[in-house]
Amino acid sequence: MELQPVDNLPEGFTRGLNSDETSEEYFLNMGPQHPSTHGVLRLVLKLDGENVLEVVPHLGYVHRGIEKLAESQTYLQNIHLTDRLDYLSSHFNNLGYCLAMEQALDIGVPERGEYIRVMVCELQRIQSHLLWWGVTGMDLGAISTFLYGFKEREMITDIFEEICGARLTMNFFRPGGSFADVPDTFIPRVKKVIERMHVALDEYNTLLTDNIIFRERTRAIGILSREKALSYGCSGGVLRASGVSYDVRRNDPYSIYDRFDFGIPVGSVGGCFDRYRMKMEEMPQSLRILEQAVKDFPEGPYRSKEQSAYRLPQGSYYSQVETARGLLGTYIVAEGGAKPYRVKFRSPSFSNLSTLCEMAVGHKIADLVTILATLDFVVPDIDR
Amino acid sequence: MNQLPTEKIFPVHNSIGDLVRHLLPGSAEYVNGFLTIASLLLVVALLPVFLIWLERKVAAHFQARLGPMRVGYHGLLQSTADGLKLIFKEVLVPEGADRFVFFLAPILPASATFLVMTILPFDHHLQVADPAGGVLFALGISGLSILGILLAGWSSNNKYSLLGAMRSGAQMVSFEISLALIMLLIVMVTGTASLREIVLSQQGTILDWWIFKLPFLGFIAFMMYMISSTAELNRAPFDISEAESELTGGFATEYSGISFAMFFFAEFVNMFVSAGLAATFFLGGFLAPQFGIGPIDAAFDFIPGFVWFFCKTFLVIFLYMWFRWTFPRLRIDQLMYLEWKMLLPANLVLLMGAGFFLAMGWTL
Amino acid sequence: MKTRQVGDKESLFHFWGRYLQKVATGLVSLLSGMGVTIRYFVSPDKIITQQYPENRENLQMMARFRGHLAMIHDENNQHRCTGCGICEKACPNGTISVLTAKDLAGRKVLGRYIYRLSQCTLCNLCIESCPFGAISMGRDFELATYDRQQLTFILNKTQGGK
Amino acid sequence: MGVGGASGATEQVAEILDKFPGGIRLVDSIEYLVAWARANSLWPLVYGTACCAMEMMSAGSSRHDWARFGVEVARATPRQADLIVLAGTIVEKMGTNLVTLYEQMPAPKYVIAMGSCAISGGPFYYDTYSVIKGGDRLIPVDVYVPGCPPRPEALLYGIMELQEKIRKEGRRNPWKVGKVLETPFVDTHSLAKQEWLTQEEKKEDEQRLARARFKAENPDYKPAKPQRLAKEKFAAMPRIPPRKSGFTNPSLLAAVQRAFPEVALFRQPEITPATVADLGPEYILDLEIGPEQYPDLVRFLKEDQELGIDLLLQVTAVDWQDHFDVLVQLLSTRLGHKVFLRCPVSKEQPEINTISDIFRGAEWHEREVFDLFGIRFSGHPDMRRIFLLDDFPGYPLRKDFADPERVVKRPY
Repeated sequence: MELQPVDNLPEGFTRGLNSDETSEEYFLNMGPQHPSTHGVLRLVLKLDGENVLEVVPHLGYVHRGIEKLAESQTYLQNIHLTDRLDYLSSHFNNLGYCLAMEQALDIGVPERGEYIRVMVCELQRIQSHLLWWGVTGMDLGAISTFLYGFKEREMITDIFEEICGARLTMNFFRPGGSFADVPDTFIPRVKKVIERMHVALDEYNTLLTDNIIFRERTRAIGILSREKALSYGCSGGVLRASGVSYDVRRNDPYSIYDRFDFGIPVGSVGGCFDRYRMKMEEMPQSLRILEQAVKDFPEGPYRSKEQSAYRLPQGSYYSQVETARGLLGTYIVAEGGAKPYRVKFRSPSFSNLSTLCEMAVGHKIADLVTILATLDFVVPDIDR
Repeated sequence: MNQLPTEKIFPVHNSIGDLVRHLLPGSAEYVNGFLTIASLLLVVALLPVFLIWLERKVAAHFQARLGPMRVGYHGLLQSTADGLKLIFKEVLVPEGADRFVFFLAPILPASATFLVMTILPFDHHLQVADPAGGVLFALGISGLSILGILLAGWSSNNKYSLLGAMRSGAQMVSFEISLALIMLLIVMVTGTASLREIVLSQQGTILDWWIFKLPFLGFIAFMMYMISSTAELNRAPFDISEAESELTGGFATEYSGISFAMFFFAEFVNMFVSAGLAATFFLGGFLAPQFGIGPIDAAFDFIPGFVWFFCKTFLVIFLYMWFRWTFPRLRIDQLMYLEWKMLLPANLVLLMGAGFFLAMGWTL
Repeated sequence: MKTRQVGDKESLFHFWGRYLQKVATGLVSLLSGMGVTIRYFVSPDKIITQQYPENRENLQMMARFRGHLAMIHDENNQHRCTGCGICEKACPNGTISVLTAKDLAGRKVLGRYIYRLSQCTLCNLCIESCPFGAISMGRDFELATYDRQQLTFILNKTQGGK
Repeated sequence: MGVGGASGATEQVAEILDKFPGGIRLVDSIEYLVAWARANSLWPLVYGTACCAMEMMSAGSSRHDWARFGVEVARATPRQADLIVLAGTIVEKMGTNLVTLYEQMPAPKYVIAMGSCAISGGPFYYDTYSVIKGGDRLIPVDVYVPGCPPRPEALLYGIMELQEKIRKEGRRNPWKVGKVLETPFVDTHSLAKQEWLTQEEKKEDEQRLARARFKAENPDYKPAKPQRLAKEKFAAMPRIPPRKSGFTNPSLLAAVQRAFPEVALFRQPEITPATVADLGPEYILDLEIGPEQYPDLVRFLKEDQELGIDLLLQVTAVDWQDHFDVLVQLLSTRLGHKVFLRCPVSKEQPEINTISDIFRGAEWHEREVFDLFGIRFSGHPDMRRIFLLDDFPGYPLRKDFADPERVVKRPY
C-alpha cells in the first residue's frame, strides 16, 4: 500500500496517512485531560477506524523542573521534594534519597529504624497497588472496583497520618531513620490491615481477576517480549511480566530486606493480564513481609545521630529502591557544599511508558486504555 | 352509554367523565384522550427524576457509601436539582456543527420511549392503547432512539462523538435482532402479539409465567432478553457508546444543558420501558403471583394490578443496576462476537425448542 | 484451557464442548462477581462514609496532623520565639518571614512572624529545626477562603521581649 | 440569573416584573430555586494534574463521599461539567489547555484552586522555569483550598463555601466571569522584608531615645536567657554496607580494559585493579571514554555475554561549567552489578552520537538530555524536545541558564 506523505504530519509521526478504499486513517488527540491517561499525558493516535496504527505520546504537561529546583535547595529540603515525584510511593522516594545521603555520609540506621522503614514501605506498596487496582477496574468499565480499592486504601492512609501527620506527601524519613518514632497504636493498626487485606484480596479476585469479561479484555493484549522490555529499560511489574525476574529488594538488597523471605512473581507472556497478575501477587508477598516484621518488631532508638548541617563530600552517589512502579534510582553529584550540584531521579514510569508505542500498535482504542492501565505510570514521575 | 376505553382506568375518571359529558356532551372522546395522555406524560416526567435518584442511591450502597444525602431527605431532591440546573445552563453549539440536526437528535430518543410507554399494560384496563401488534410496535419504535444517537454523534463535529455514535449504531442494530427473536418466541408461544393478551395468557399460578412455564427455555430466554436489552440501552457491560474512560463523553460529548438533560432522561425512561416489557413478557405483567395457598392468594389479589407491575419492573431495573455496578466493559469486537456468534444461534435453538414443544402439542 | 493452534482440525464435539465449558465458567465468574457486590448492598453496616459536616463535633484529627503552622502562646499571650530566623532558612518555599525588631533593652526580638499558608507545603522542616520549640502544627483544616490574601497570617500576637 | 454576558437583559426583566403586584416575590423565588439547584448539583470536571488529584479522588471515594453534596457525576467532557477543581501544579505547557478547557465549559462555571501549587505555585515558587505561580493567573478562581495536599474534608469544606457563594447569586449579583490576577509575579518574601526594614528605620530615632532612657533607669537589666528545647540525643550508628552481588569492580575493570585499553576512571588518576579494589564494594565503576569510542563501548558492554549487562538504567548529563559529561548507567539483571560510563562533550559544539540503536530505551532519555541541556545526539530518530515547548528560550538545566521573566531566584 503506497503512502501519500502528508506534509503537515503532526510531530513525531513517521508514516504518512493512507486513505484509500480499504482503510480511512485519521488522527485522534487523546488530550492532556482524559479520564484514562492517569493525569496529564497527551497521546496523539493514528487510527484506522478503531484500530490504533501509531501512538505518539507528548509529555511535559506537568514538568515542574524538580531537578533544577533540587540544585538550589539544601539536602534536607530536597527530601520533601521527592514526595512530589511519584506521589503514590512517597515513602520509597524519600527512602531512595536518604539511602544515597547515608551512603555519602556513612550514617547508620538502628534496628528499629530499619524495621519501621521496611514496614512503612511495604504498606505504601500495598496502598499504591490498591489505587492502581481501583483505577484499572474503572478504566475497564467496572466503576465499583475504584471505590472498593479506596475503601482498604483509607485504612493504610490512616496509619500514615498517625505516624507522620500527612496522608499523601509524607516527608517522614531522614538520613539515619525517621523524624519521629511510630506511636504504639502502629502495630495493632498494621495487624488489622493485614487481616482485612486477606479478606479484601479474595473479594477483589472474585470481582475482577476471575471475571470472564476482564479476562477477555486483557488476554493477549499489549505483548512485550523479554528483549524489548530489557532494551527499553522497563522495571518492576512490567519487566517481571515479560519473564525477567529482577526485583531490587532481592537482587540488590537495601535496608534489611535480605532478612525477610518473600516470593517474586514472574510472568511468562508479558501481556496485560500478566502485568495485572504481577501486581496482584505482589500484595500477598508484601503482607507476608509485614507479618514477619510485626512478629519481631524491636524496641530501641528509631534513628541515629542527627547532624546539624548535611554536607555531602565531593563525589557521585547512586541508590536504588524498588517502588510500587519499578526501580527508582537516585543519583546525586555532590561538590561538598550545602546544596547538591546535580540530582537525577531515574523514574520507573518514564521507561515503562516508552514501550507504549511498541505495544499499542494494531490494537483497538479500548485495548490502548487497558495497556495504559496495566502499565501503571504516574505522570509527574515521568515529567519530573 | 358504552364505556369509553379510558373511562375504565380509574373510577375517579368516571366522575370526571360524567362531569365532562355533562358540560360538553359532544367532546368526551377528546377530553378523556387528553387526560390519559396528560397522566402518562406526568408519569414519564416523574419517572426519570425518581430513577436517577434510585440509580445514584443503589450505586452508592453497592459501593459501601451513602450517595446523595444533603439535598432533601436522603437526597430525594437531588435529581430535581440536577434537572433544574441543566435547564438553566448555557446551551453551546460547537462551531461547525449542523445546528438543526444537533438540536433534533436529543428529541428522538425521548419521543421514542414515550411512544412505547403508551402500549405498556400497567393494569387490566390501565393501558393507553392496546394495538393488536403491540410487540411489533415496540420493536419498531425502539429503532428511533438509534437514529437519535447516530444523528447526535454525526452532527456535533467531534471525533469522539462520531466514534461513540458509530459504536452504538453497530451495537444497537445487532442486538435488535436477538431482541426481536426473543419477542418472536413469546409471540409464537402465546399466539398473540397484543401485550394485554400476552399478560392474560400467563394467568394462573406463578408457574404459568413464561419464565417458568417452558421447562427451562423460559429462563434462558429471560436471561438472553436481559443481555440484549442491556445492550439496547447502552448500559452496564455494553456501554461502549458513551464509554467514560475511552471516549470521554461518547456520542453526547458536545451536548450541554437541556439537550444533554434530554439524553440523560431518555436513557432512564428507556430503562423503565424495557424493564416493563421484560415484566410483561416473562413475569406476568399486572397479574398477582398466585401460589395456590388460599389466604396468601386472596391477599395478593386484593393489591391492585399496577402495583404488581411496578414491583416487577423495579425488580428488573435493580437487575440492570446490579449489572452496571459490577461488570467491566466489553470491547466492540467482543460485543459483536457475543451477539452474532453466541446469542443469535442460541436464539434460533430456542425457537426450534419452542416449536418442537408446540408441534408435540404439549399443553402450554 | 488448551490453546488451539490455528488450522488444526477440531472435531465439532470438541468445539461445542469447549464452547459450552467457556459459557459455563463465564457465567459462574459473572455470578460470583455479582455475589460480591450484593453482599455490600445488603449489609449497610459495611458503609464507611464519615458524613463530614454532620460529624463535625466528634471529628478528631490525629495528634500529629499537619493542618497549618501555629505559634504556641501561653496564658498571657507570651510566645517562645526569639526571632532567630532558623525556621525561615529551613523552609524550602519561602513561606515564613521572621521580621525582627529591637526591644527596649536593645536586644533583637521577634517583631512580626509572617506565615504564608498559600505557599506552605506542610513539610514540618521548620518545626524540627526550631531550637526553642516555639512553633507547632495547628490541627484545623477548614481554611478555605474566597481570596488569596486571606491566606497570609501573622502568627505572633505580641511583639517578643519587653 | 441569566447568562453571564446577558446581565443587561436580567435588569430589564427585573424592572418589568417589579411593577406586577407579586412580581418581586415571584422573581426572588425563582432566583432562590435556581441558585439552590446550581449549588446542589455541581458536576466536577475529571481534571487533576498532580498529587492533589489523589486527595480529590479520595474525597470522591466511599469514606468521604462527595456524592452526598450532589457533586458526584464527574464528567469527562467540559461541556457537561460546571465545576473545575484545579488539583495539582499548573505548568506553562498545560496553561493554554487549561484556558481552553475553562472556555469550553457552559456559562455558570466555578473554579476551586486546591492545594498550594494551584494557589501560589507552592513548593515550586522559587527557581522553577515552567510552573505558573497560581491558577488565578490563568482563570478566575472562586474558592482557594490551602494545604499540600488538603485533606478531603478540607476540599469538602471548600465545596460548601462555594455552595454558599452560589446560593447568594441572583438578580442583584448575577454570575459573571471573574477577574484573572494581572499583578506581575514578584518575590513576596524579600518584598515583606524590605517593607519591614523601611518601617523600622522610620521608628528608629524615637526608639533610640526610649532605649537610652530605659538603659538609664535600670542599667543592670539582664534579659532572660531563652531556654532551648531539650532535643533527644541519639548515638551515631556505624553503617552496614549492603551486600553487593555480581562481578567485583576489579574484574569488571579488567574485562573492559582488555577490549578498550584507553578507558579511564573518572577522577582516578591511575587505574589498576588493585586501586579499584580499595575503593570499596559500594563504589560503582565509573568509566570515562572519548566520544568516538563511546558507542562501541556501550555496544561491547551490551553484547558481551559473560558480563551480562542488559538493562539501561538511564542516560543523563552533568554540566561542569567548562564541559558537559554525558552519563550512561547500565545494570545486569542476571548478576546484579552496575556499570556507569561517562563521555565528555565540549560546550561549544555539544554533539555526540546516539546509542538508541543499541538500547531502544535511550531514545527518550536522549531527548530529555537534549531538551534540558542542549546536547544533540546525531543519528537519533526523533530529535525533538520531550518536556518543554519548542520555543522555550535556552536549556534550563545548564548552570548558566537565566530567565528573569520566568524564574524568581531564592533570596536565602
